[in-house]
Amino acid sequence: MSEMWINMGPQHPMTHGLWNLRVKLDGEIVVDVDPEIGYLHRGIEKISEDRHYNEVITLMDRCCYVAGFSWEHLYILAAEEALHLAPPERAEYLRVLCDEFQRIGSHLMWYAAFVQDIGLMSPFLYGMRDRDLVLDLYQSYTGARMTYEYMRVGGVRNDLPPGFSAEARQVLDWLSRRFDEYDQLTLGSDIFRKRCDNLGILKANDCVAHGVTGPMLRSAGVKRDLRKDRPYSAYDRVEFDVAVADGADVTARYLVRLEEMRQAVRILRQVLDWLDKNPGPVMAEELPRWLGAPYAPIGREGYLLKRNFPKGVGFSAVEEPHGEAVAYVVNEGGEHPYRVKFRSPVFSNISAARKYLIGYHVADIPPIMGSVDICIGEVDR
Amino acid sequence: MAQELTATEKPNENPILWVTRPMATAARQFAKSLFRPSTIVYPYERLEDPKFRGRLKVASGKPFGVGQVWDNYRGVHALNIATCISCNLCAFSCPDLCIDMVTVPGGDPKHPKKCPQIDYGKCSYCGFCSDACPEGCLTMTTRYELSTTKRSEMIYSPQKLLEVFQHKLPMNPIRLARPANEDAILLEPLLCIGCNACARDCPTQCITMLDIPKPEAKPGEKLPKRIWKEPVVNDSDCVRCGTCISVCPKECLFWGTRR
Amino acid sequence: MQPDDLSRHLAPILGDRLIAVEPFPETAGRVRFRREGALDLFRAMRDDLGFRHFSTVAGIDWVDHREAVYVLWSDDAKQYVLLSVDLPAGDPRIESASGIWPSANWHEREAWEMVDLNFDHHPDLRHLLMPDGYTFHPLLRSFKLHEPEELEVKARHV
Amino acid sequence: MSGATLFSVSFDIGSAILRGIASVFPMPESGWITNPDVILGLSAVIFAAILLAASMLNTILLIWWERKLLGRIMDRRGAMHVGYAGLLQNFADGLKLFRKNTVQPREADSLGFYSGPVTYMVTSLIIFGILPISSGWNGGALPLTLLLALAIFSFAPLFIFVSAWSSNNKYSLMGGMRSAAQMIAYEVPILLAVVAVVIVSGSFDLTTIVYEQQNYWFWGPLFVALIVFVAGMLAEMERIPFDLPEAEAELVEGWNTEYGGMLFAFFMLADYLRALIGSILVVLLFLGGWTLPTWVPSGLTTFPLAGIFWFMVKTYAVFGLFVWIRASLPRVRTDQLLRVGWNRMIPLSLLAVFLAAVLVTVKCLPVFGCVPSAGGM
Amino acid sequence: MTTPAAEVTPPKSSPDGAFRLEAELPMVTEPAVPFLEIEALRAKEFIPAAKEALGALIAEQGQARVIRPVFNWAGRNSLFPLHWGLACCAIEFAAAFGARWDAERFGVVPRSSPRQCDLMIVNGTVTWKVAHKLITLYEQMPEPKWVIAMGNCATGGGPFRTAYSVVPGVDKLVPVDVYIAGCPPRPEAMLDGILKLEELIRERKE
Repeated sequence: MSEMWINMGPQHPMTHGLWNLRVKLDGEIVVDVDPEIGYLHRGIEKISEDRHYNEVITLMDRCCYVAGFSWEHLYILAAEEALHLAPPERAEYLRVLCDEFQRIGSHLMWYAAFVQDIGLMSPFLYGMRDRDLVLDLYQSYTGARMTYEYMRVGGVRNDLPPGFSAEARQVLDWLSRRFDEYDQLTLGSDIFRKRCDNLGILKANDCVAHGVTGPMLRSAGVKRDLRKDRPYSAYDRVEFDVAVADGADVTARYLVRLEEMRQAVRILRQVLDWLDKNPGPVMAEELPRWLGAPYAPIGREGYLLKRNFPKGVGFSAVEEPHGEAVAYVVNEGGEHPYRVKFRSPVFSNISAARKYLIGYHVADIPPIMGSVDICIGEVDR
Repeated sequence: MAQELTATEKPNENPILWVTRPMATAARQFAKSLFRPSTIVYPYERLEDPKFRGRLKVASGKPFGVGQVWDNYRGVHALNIATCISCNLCAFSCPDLCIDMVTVPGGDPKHPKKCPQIDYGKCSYCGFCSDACPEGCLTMTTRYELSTTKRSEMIYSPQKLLEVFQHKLPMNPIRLARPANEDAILLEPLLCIGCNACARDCPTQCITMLDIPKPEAKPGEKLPKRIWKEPVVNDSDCVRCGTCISVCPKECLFWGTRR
Repeated sequence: MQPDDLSRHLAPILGDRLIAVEPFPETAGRVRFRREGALDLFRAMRDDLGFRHFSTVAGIDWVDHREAVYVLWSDDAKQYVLLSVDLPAGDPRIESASGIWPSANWHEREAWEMVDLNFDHHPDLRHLLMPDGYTFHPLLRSFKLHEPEELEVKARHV
Repeated sequence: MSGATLFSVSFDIGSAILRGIASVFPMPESGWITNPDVILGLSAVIFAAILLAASMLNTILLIWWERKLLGRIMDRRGAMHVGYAGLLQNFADGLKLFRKNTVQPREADSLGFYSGPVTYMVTSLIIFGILPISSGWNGGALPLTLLLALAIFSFAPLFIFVSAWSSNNKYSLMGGMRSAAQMIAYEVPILLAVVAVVIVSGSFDLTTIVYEQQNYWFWGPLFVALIVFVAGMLAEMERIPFDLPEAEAELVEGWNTEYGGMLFAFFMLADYLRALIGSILVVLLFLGGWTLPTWVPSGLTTFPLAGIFWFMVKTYAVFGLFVWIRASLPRVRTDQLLRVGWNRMIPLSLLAVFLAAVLVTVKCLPVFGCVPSAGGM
Repeated sequence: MTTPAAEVTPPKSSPDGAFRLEAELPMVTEPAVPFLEIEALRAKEFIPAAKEALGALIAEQGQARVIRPVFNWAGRNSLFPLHWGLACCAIEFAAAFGARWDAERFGVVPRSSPRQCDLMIVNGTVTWKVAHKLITLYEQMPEPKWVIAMGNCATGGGPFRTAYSVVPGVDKLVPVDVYIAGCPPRPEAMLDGILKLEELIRERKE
């Protein structure tokens, strides 16, 4: 059979979202690929310009729907820098708590989707089941499972409910036992190793050149983690290791993500200890009136007097579960941000698809793309 | 830090038979879930039932739900029309513009009572409105089943929200404290014409019009044409809704810090 | 790495094409340059200063002119740096960075699509997020959003 | 071994019907009705109908069994709201698919598109006519039942490929090609493993093979052959880990991507028919068919239709093993599958044949017989 | 200065006793419904359906009227949704097929090929770029078919309805049978929508 182009997407079980991978096949071998995105472009950056600073948070949850907390955190850091505010320390710890729980939740979602790509059926259910426990924890203090609206400019919305810490610890114990079970189901099976070893190799040089970040980069042996290299919030006050592997293949990415979940459990235990000991305010004291969140009558109609508020530019970068996310917020003194720009890690990771897909079999596309951990919401924004 | 690189090496275990270990794990799970899988039989069992609340039971291998998951879940709003003061704050704070203030019976003809009508086809359940509600009359409940066959049934009028309130569902217990350095309504006296619009429309009736002395007209100077009254805002009653600012014809009220 | 280090290193290379290096919190600094020096600056950043990771390029429409902000990261210094260049609104052209950093390819496509920055010598400057044939540049300030036409539904219980 | 057989039952039904007709309409020229040939013909039809109904019922039950078992392994419940414990779920599925429109894609080859699923289904059904279920409960008592069954069983790739090619879809085509390659690759080891059984039992007749297992079931002495046979059957049945033709992750639904409605139901049914046949073959060749070991209490083997009961229990247990494998193993890749097929399975099956020959020559079979059985039911 | 921070204040007086603090709650034991009983819970629904069919047979003696309830029973109990994920709601869609909610209990099994589906759950924002693909997929599904608009984006554009690239409501593209509000709806809410659709199919008259 001669070479042929096939469209994998936008509706295809492999995509885990809404994008299109055009694949040129020679028999079963991939000769060329052309990823095509934009099917979920919702104009978040544009809508943000019409929204109040705190209202952008609702968009951030929906921007990356498996890592809402991380994107809230990203935006909040940039907005606070643009508005010259600083959160109290307890809020910083609470944000780290959110981030790390989100990392576990996102990686569990990834695990569930990834094992389905290589045909494992039951671990999908196990991953979703354990993820639901983490979501229950989110719900117990934010009030929602996926769209939290929890962080605010200048702090967080509310403190943890009583008894949260004990429950969170139970969930962490349960999860850390489950991680070993996951390993049994995947690494313990020879078929998995045969499928995933030496698959989708993207070496460190290519990773850096193509802007690939996150677990994909760390699986190539590059020890870059913004939580360590450029600590934000309370990350400089907790102990953890950066998970690195050196295979640069699908198995290595699997290992890195599993190790990150274990490290997240470790961080969370420290953070919970700190939160138990140090009660305090969770919202900054000196907030401008219209940022004093809950009671802010937001000047939709334009009759609120514009006040002279110092201009500023905010820049932040966080280590999202998928990789390095960057936000750039321009404050021109109004109630709305003048310009919001986000950098999504998966955006770059997909753009390098030509580097790690060509030469493999068509059956290898799902595991490789699964190991990239695609969240198309943040790619298209 | 004991280790620098944590996951450097792939565990290179040699499986005895290439299927045994995952199959053993699956069998273990099968044995656990044979008589009681972690499924919740939804229409008959509900997570918000008291029997699923309380402490987590993951230790027994039956993850069923965590603690007080449901008390602050953000579902459908409940509106207590009786205590609503028509301050518009919910509609202002809504990021999705899904709240309309509609007239409900009960107000006097001059000041019709307006209560929120919420379009659940637009609402993003962020809770900003219930956070903004100064009287606590608009809260979010744990009700989440909202499927309809008509788009129009998604718009909940105040009466329907009142029905939700009367069901007495668990409501979001988290109330946010008001910021201590909240701005107050300030007056630019030179612009004010004493028209009483702010006092008339204030939902909390915290504005009173006080008489001010009419100054003597100096020769050659014309006194401004106005009523010689001035609004005085009672800060402790004010909910900072901004209605007075919006109705002021002369734009003489503004936000500021009271010294 | 401090702004002074940056300017000390960049001034001989760029000359008057370097406007200033401003301090920027939590980064190595913010390099303002003229667009004629783009390629030299990029090359210097990557090869000499070790900023090998191209993070993103943000296009900002200031109505009278446009601004492109490049975000780079160095694994050695463990720092970000921002490169900012002003482009005239009538002719927002700048040299493409995708020859220096391959990852700039998609980011520049997006910037062209959204803010209408034209990248010279870009290998593949076509629509990325919007469908082909879309003629607007949505993130320009002149592009306004509006509420979709109201549904003809009314609440039943009013 | 006495009592009713399948054919005697259908013969009784047929003759009763005809005699009834003859007694109700006592016409002089109606003597042909009770002619033995007519009775025989009618009973053959009834026989076929019973077989069809039984195989269909079993297939549907098999799907239910798989769904429930998979559900439990996955820590959930599976279908449970339709009928008692979801027993009617698959009837609902079937009825719904029967009612749905069938869409033929433009530029699809209608002959292949429609004939593919039907022939796939029919060839799978034919095999049921020759499989013995209990002593006397089989259709054709041919001397070469085993060979015939395997021959018909291996028709399938042809029809799959025809229907895949006809539906004019790239995913279907790739799935069809994979299916053909994989089935052909695994035919050889399966046949060689069967040869081992044939060497030991000395017969191609399935009934004889079962009776040869009265003293010891073959799974002990022929363990290597069992492994090869089960692996090959997994590939033939296209189940995880060898479900490449339908690999959901990359080929949307494999070769039945373009099929909906009743044709899809045919594919689904035929798949599970083949799974049922595979399980039955494993039971017949290696697990002693309908016989039980002698040490079990005699009450367990003497109730009516005990043979069929135990046969079904074994079949469903073997299928449960397939489900267990499906729930816990990932899918292999095409080249790996073929490599395993040609490089591992064929040598392994040759080894099995060699071992069987050695065992027969040395006459040490009872030593390995794990379940001594005096048979006789 | 007093703290302006947000605080968790438990409700001062529970107006109706609906609030219960954690300490008062009973410990969760096993769910009360026994094992076999819970499996049989909805089996009872089949009996009315069968009765309905029989009653129609006796009353009407018309073939179509007899068969329709049976097929409606079959159709509503085996809804195969299209397996695709658009946006946030797709995650909750997946969670509904997870272990905790297990939509397969109702016979809902996602299929990847539109030819084998009879239910399209539009679980997320529909952009103009994907609109014609959505219509194609809808047209590829064989009759009878249904559409559920899951979540606010599919219902009316949700928070993104003002955006330049978003279709404000999937009902502008395909006919929608059931809307599920929520952002995103909980998995229970999705199941509730499917049950509502089953009620629709039960009264189907064609």
